[in-house]
Amino acid sequence: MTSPVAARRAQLLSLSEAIAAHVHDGDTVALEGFTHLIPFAAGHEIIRQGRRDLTLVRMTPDLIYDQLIGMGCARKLIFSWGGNPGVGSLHRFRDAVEHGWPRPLEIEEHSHAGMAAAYAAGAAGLPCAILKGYAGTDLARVAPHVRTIECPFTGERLTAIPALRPDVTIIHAQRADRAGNVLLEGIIGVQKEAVLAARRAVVTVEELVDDLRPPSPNSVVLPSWTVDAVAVTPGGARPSYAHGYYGRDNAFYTAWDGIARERERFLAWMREHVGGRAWG
Amino acid sequence: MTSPVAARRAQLLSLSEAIAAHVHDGDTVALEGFTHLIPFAAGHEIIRQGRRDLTLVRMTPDLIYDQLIGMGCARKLIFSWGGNPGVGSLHRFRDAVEHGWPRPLEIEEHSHAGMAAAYAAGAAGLPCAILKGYAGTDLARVAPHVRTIECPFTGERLTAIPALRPDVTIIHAQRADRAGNVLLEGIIGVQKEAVLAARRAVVTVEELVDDLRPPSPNSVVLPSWTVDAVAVTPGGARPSYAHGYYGRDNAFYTAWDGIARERERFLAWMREHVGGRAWG
Amino acid sequence: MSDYTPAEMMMVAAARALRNDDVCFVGIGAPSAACNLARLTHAPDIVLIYESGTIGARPQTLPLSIGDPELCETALTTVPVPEMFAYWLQGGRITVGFLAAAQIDRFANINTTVVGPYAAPTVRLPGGGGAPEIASFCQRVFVITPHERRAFVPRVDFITSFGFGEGGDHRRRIGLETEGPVLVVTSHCLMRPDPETKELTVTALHPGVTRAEIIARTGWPVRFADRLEETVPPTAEELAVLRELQARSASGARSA
Amino acid sequence: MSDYTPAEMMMVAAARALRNDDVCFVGIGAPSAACNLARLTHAPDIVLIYESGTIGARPQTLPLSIGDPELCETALTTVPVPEMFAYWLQGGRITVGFLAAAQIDRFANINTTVVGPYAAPTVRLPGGGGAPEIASFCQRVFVITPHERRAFVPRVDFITSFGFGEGGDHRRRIGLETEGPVLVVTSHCLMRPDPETKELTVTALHPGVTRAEIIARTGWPVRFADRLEETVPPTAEELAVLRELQARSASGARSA
Repeated sequence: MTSPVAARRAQLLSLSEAIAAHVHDGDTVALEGFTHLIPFAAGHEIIRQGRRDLTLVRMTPDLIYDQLIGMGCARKLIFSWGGNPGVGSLHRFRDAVEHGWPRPLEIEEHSHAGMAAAYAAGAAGLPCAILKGYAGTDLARVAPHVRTIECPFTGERLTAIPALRPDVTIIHAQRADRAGNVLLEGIIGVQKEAVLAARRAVVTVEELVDDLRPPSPNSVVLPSWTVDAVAVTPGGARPSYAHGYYGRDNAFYTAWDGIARERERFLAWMREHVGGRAWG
Repeated sequence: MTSPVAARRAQLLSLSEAIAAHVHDGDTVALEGFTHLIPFAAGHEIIRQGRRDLTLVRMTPDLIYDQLIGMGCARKLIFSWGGNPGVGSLHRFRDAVEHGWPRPLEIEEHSHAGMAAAYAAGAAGLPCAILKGYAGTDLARVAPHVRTIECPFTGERLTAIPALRPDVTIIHAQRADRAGNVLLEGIIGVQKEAVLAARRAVVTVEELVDDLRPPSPNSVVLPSWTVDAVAVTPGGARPSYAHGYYGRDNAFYTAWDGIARERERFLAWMREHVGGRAWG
Repeated sequence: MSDYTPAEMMMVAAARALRNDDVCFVGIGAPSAACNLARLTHAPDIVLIYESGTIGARPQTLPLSIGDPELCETALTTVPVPEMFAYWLQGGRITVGFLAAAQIDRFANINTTVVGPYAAPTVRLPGGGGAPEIASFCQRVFVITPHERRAFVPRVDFITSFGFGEGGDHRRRIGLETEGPVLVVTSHCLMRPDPETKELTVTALHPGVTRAEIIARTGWPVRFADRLEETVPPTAEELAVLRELQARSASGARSA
Repeated sequence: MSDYTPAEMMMVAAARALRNDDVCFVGIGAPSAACNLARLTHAPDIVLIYESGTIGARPQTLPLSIGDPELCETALTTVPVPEMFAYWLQGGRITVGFLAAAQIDRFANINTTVVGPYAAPTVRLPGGGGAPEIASFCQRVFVITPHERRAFVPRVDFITSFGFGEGGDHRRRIGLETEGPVLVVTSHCLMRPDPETKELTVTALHPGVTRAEIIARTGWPVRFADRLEETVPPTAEELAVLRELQARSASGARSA
């Protein structure tokens, strides 16, 4: 009589075991982390395991989705801002949208406000989110997933967005305890919502500890029973960063513009760095 | 050209100055704090200043609203659970609803889920909140403020509640810095939402400090420009508690049942303790 | 085997219904006692959630309020109240919710709002609080309440928390996917809904309790299961742990 | 007075438009440079908010991303991203929002989504991110962008962020209560919307810039204010602080 919710407890797995167990071809997969704690190592493992036809979900695709898209893992992208922060374009994302290379990429585009609200609605078990956004924009005109709804009290017209419910959400966190409880701190972005909105959740962590030592009663902790797998993956967010562990590799983000601009150089770089380890 | 928002910065006032400046007869007033950090001292100052015709808003009216109602300050109560936690009835609240003493009390009743969502909608500048709650309840039948709305994607019928927008919200916090930034920690309840939903905000604090020393980047901090007045009021939450400063006076909560049961004893107690200081 | 009160039998029986892998939304009073008794006996890993936002609380004393300091100090984490109701309760993460009742009817609908008409009540009760959504969104609901005739009524004056409505598939018809009140633990017996009609049926009598007593204490012609069981009396360990817990709590309540 | 580039003039002019009591929603690049320049010169109390959730950040270097570690380390507080957009931006707490533009038209509508048709773009740009709601919910919007003819177009290919739409009271008609893009700071001039038509009008030329240059760099028959002002050139202090800030940031960007 016990529900699946109760039986659920995080398993301690290797990264490759965790990806093999929880990410399948055709899945809707969210790798979240708002500039901070981006789960690069997990994304590379997805590439190494050759997953295909994924619907990739991320507010800011960032370099990790440029890599997944360029390696042909994705059939669709759900996103709200697709650039290299402070540098410029994501060339592999552009090549897929502009020229269908290596394969056509369907897109479902949001604003940050809309996409954050859609994750929150998913976490709350609601079918949609309401907000006041998208006023006067062409996105509201071209996007079938942006609709209007009327406030039953004021008659005000509001925007409705369907809730996001990924098959699996993957995040990187600072640490987990041996029971599988996870702690993140610093810029916490939309990770809690993305994990709670998903059917399955995988968390890579910098280290496994006996005591999470939450710095306050209100730091972001995800209980073991909201997570399916924890994989210890030191440096798993590089070239993004892990607050309190290592800094953001801004130089690499800048260098990526040159690496990703041409298909051949991109493929060579991926072969060399993701076939093996990506960053020393 | 600067908006009122920008000009706003918390003023350091005495408690009596803060209440005199920001709480007026007929106002809709929320004193929040979910069992923790209940702003008793501020409530007593409202009683001492003889405010009338208030619409009182609080998820759990608790002893402080039992006192305000019993002293005739309120014409209406917006709430979601009106008991003495772990003890029983709020006798002054019951007397007002059952017998109109000392004056009739209009009520607008919610569930916790609905009222918390209504505060969050107010903080987000939305006219209403949507949730899946109130299914099959008679509250949905008798309450005009509980309506249904249809998801434009799934057709699912959802519950809509109007946003709460108090004229003034009053909370008690652990500390403020000299710029008027406020920090609370422990059980944080609905205070952030209640403050951000209100037109004006008053915060009583245990102490004024040079550095808030937030225990983590993610503790609840209300910037000075979201608050109108800060009043240093040590012990301002007693007989509720202030995490890290003093404990909950459970014995007083238990004793209140006897104090408040009869009108005369209640009035005598209030004269003696709130005319002067309430708790030593 | 030591002597015990009907209230103790009730809390022990409720505690036994909890499993080590349950995630419980806990109310104050008997529910909190039952959940912490379970945690301190057969269910050490049970997750206790209080609506004040504390997740994984492990109090050593029974809190008087759902927001006592010890809950936050011993919790794995504490979240804001709007998040608790949106992400955790409505989000469907809770396996068992406990409810107490001022009135409960034959279809396990619960009233904690008013006795008499809503607009002019003879008794104004505290109201719903977290209960209406606990009844909707927890996978299963356990009701725990003393067995008195004024509480077990044919029809509640006000449906604060929806049980099985008018019975049968009423929950499904209004879109509820959870199981609802699958167990009612009273001071005198255990009741479970009939699989078809959903009418509450006595499935076990506590030791020494007669059918006649249950009939006398129940405001509708109460039905009994064909295979009526007798509740196993509290063990010495269960009583010792429960009494210790309550003794610690009482002294806590006396101190400022 | 020392020599300076058009980009430096642009950032200095934007910084000057900020007030000490402003609460700014800051984008990366020129907006971040302008806001931090203001903070380090005439507006020490200005509140800088980055969409990553950092409120009251006081970085010593210019962040490359809106989520660089220094933003969180120096912030008064950091909130979750959904809260940032719901409670802080949509909640109407921001006085000034900065936007950059790939394309901007005569009514200050901004395109950062596509060049060409949306379904088959010739150039796919990053998209909206926070911009659509910054344009709707900040009290005022400042646009900061180099003055090039390919950017200043008669009509944008795609309205990512709504300015004044088709002009006049279009904002009010679609329910927007904020002022919208009240200032466009370019490398060559300042533009402000006409009080009636809301068409962008040149109100000040940067030192040494001619009307002919502006006309040549603007894709529509641009109008000039009757009382056309000349921007005060950057002071030695403004340039020193700006260059120091950028030097620190460049070295930061090189290091891992």
